[in-house]
Amino acid sequence: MRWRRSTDSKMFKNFPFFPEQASAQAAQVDAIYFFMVAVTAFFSLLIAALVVVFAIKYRRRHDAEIGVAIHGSIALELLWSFIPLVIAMVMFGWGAKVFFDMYRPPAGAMEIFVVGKQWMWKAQHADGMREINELHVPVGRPVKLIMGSEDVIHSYYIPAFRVKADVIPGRYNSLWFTATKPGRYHLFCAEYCGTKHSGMIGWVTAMEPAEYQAWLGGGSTTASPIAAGEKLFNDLACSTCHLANGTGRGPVLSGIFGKNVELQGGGSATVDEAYVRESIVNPQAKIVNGFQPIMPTFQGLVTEEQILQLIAYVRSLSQQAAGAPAGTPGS
Amino acid sequence: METVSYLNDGHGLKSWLLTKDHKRIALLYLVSITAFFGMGGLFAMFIRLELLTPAGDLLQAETYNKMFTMHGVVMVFFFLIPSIPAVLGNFLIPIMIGAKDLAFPRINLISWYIYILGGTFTFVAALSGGVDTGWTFYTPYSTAAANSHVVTAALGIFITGFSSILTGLNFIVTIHRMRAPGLTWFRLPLFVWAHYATSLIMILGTPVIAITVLLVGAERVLHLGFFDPALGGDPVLFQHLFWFYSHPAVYIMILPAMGVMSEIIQAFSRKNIFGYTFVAFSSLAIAIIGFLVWGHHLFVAGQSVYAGLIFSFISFLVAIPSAIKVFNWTATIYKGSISLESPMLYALGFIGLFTIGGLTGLFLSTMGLDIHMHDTYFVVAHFHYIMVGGAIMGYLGGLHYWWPKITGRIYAEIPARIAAGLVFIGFNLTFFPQFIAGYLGMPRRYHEYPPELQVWNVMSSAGASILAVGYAIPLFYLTYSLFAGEKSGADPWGAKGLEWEIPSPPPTSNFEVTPIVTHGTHQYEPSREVGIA
Amino acid sequence: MPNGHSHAEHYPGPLHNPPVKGAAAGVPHHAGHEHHPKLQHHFDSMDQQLEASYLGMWVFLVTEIMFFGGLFMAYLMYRWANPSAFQEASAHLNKAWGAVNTVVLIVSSLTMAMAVRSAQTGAKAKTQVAWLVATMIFGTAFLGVKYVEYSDKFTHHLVPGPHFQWTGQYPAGAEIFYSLYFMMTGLHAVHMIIGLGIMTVIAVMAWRGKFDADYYTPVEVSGLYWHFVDIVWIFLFPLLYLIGAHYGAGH
Amino acid sequence: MSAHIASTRLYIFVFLALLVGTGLTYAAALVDFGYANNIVMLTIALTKAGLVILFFMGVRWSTKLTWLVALSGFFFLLIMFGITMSDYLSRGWMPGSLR
Repeated sequence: MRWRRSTDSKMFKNFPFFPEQASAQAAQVDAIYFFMVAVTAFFSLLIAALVVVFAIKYRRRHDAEIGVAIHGSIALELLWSFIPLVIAMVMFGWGAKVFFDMYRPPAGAMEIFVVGKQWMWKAQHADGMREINELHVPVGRPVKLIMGSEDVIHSYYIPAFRVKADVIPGRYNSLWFTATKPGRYHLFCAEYCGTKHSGMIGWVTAMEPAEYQAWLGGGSTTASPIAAGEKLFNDLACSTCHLANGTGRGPVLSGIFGKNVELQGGGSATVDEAYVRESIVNPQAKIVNGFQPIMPTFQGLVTEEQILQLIAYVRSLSQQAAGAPAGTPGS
Repeated sequence: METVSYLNDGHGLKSWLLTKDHKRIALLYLVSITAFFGMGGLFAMFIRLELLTPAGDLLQAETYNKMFTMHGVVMVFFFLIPSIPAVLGNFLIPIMIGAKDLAFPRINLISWYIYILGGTFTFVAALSGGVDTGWTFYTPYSTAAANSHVVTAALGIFITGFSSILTGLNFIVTIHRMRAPGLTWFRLPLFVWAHYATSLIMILGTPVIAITVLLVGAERVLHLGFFDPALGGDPVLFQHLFWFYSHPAVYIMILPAMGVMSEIIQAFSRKNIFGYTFVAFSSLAIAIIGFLVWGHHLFVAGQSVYAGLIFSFISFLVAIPSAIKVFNWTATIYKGSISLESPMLYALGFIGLFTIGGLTGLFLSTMGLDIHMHDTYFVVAHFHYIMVGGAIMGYLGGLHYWWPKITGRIYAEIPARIAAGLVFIGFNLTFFPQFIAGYLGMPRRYHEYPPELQVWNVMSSAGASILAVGYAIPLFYLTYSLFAGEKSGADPWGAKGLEWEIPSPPPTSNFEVTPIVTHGTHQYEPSREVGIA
Repeated sequence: MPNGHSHAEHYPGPLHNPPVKGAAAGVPHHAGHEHHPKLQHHFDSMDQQLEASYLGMWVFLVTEIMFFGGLFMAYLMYRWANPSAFQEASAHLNKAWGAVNTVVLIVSSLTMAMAVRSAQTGAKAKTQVAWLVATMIFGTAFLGVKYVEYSDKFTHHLVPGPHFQWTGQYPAGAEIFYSLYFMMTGLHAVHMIIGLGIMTVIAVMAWRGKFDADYYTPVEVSGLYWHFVDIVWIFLFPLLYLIGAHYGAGH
Repeated sequence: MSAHIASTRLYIFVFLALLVGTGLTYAAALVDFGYANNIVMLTIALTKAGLVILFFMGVRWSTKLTWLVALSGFFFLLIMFGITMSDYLSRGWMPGSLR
């Protein structure tokens, strides 16, 4: 939108009408918004005008006056059922398409782990860089957030990107976006989560890719999630059963991420983030066929962040096998 | 000697507190919901004062959270849901169908006591420190994290639910079994149709919220695992169960108001409703389809995108019967004999506000758009356009329209028109800016907010003060009319319907003889030979 | 159809008279009817009164369906999510006690039906009371069995909460199962207790000879409630007790 | 409502049918039909509930309205079950997305 206000314009600084468009999705969302605003304005004004005109034109002239006997019209009823229906279906289809686009992450999106807890947002980048209540992302590159919560439901919301997803304890949720405009944008928690809900906010900084690389290099980097996960894998003695050569008491983990496994008692499960998480905290729930239910639960022994690191490691085992190191920055 | 009416047939507190007369019970409700409206309004005032500035400088964060929670709980469960059905519906349904009372007068009184008992629990919860979960009681916050009086408040809601169930049950049985001879379904006033549809939701939906808050209580107190992931539960299941009731509950609030609108618009246009059967069936359609759309509250809550698709689709369908109503009301005014007395001002205001409220609901049913708007002030503005711009305008319009029937007195018209105007202006100034703040990304339930959003919040708070004045004025002139109002005849408006054929205020048994109905109750034209335009 | 027309049957007069509308004309109340002492003032006839009560109870039962429905919804979802855990947990319930209680409730439903029938046929007060008391005895027996089962769960630490202990494979799923078990059977038991209270009142009324072939509405509508509670159990029994019957087979 | 008075024999017959149903469902549970156990179990339970509703509760001889009311309860129950489960069953269908 070329006519849209410039962010620097002094006059509108404190009188904003419209949020910044800073992601590839934002324009799509705003297009529906403008369409619907137009429809709403049209029908509201139409009804208001008719009501006002009728109320004046047919005002009561004398006390005993009664209205003209009109009981209805099937044709009109059908007309004003059909036209709204058509408009509604356009809105439905358009909205659904945008929604699906916004929830189907492109392959090769850069992944960042996010953990919400009362009342802060923790993020960890693929190379191990961590930040709290901040998120730095490169411009022009799809970024996928894999999000979990340590306590109650939160919701990760970046208005300038028009994205939002609830962050739910006990499972993962994701959202993705491609930032298009460098800048600093609000980050909000949108799901009420307790006393300092309105303090669970921060900033998302979109940077040129080169700056982003510099930023990654500049901070005090801890071990990457994959490396941290590998260390945990050994420290927690997962490696004593999940042997790589197939002779262990647990299933071989390399090459299984994203695949289907046969379960004991019938059925199958896709090995994804949710399944790996469940297997760590509630290992008896879905046993792979041919194995004994002997794995103890690690619930309470590992934090949400550590589970995410373990998942990153397990996933990396499959990516090495496939020879496609996706999900690392700069690839 | 004064004529005997339900008002002077028995004196003293006991004759009121033990009455089985539906008209007196309606007045018991009128007094109690007005008290709760005042209470909810007070909480709203604190919210709007706090939000005058971006910083959280008036209230502690926790106090603020309790304010919006109590505002929601009180307004939803103790004002909006009982408002029109329990006051106007209770008073008018038996009269409109030519019956002497509801089918179960004793249950009717019991349901008022249940309402008061539930209200007491909620009141105690508020006084003893409040509850801070939001009126939605989302788990696991409400069961595992919140450190406030969740159980007391939940119990209040659980108990009050039975009041709503019993009222709905009474209406359904009454409408089926107590109609006067000849009063067939398609001769029923649209107000009765609307209440029939409302009652369906009350009996089908309310039990589900009852069991849901019971499970929340059991999880919180007994640590039974239902919704908390730490206990193996799924918090999204709570949201399904909660909205299975709480979305249709919005229709409990708006359908009776739509019924009131149909009555007022006919009366002040002196004209039959345009498309009676469409208006009547659209009430039923809204009630039934309304049960299939709850998942549009869960688009970003981790619900499957495919389930979201179904919910979005059906949400668009439920908009059609609402659109039909709006168009039919507008067409009813066409070539009417329009008189802009205060009830009609509320009615015309309702049409405008409900149109905006309904259309902005479509924004939120649009999946791609809802990602951005979910849980922002856009949602807050939308549902206030429905609940305040719709339901409360309907309630006030109805109260003014039937006030002469209820009390036998005429209120002062000039202040009534001023109040109606102030409510309309104040309402729009309060809530329209919230649409803009919402699209800018201001999340709801925020105690502090980014400074650039202040201008919209100041407007909103300013509007709220006008709205408060608009709501306060009727208290004075309506009360004044009780003592000094001119006596109204049986039919001060020249309106049609069985209720206008009996004296004002009505005698205790409503009708001396059971009326026999031979044509629609709202026949305005002198001749019955009318064609279809 | 029970709509406005059905009233016409009670007003043979007006339909043949010139039609009039409004309060100005009409029929005096109860025209052509003897006043039954049990007829409340706002009803026109005993039939209308009975129909209203009967419909009222059915509508109430619909709310009960939805009330238990929320719990069944939770059961359905968690069973789908934890199929093996539910089987394992269910295997620890006593199938025999469940079956005995099912039979006990079915018998009580039969005696309840007979109680209504004895009122409908105008049987002696003693006969009516006998059937009602039989119903109450079986109802109490049901609660007695429930008490035995509950105490067993307490001693074996099968009550969810801090003291819950599970030695099987699926502690998390089992805890959800037992949460649902206690909530469902507990609410069902509360309904039984309310039912026993209602039956006591009805039995006293029957003893005083209140019911005859012309007036038996209270017996009939409380019977509906009793049968409904029975139906809930008909579903609870297999869903809670029987799904684990062959757990472990084939594993 | 014209009260229909059922015969004692009918009640006894229904009672016996219910006992048989209970026995059947118990016996069927002991046999491992795999997934079909659920179907057998629910079919028997629905039949038993149907018998109680039709005869003990007298819906068999009631007005259409009573039928409608009774069925509407189950209808809305199915709506709640069906649509809620449609969410759970279709989670994870979208590749790459976590829902």
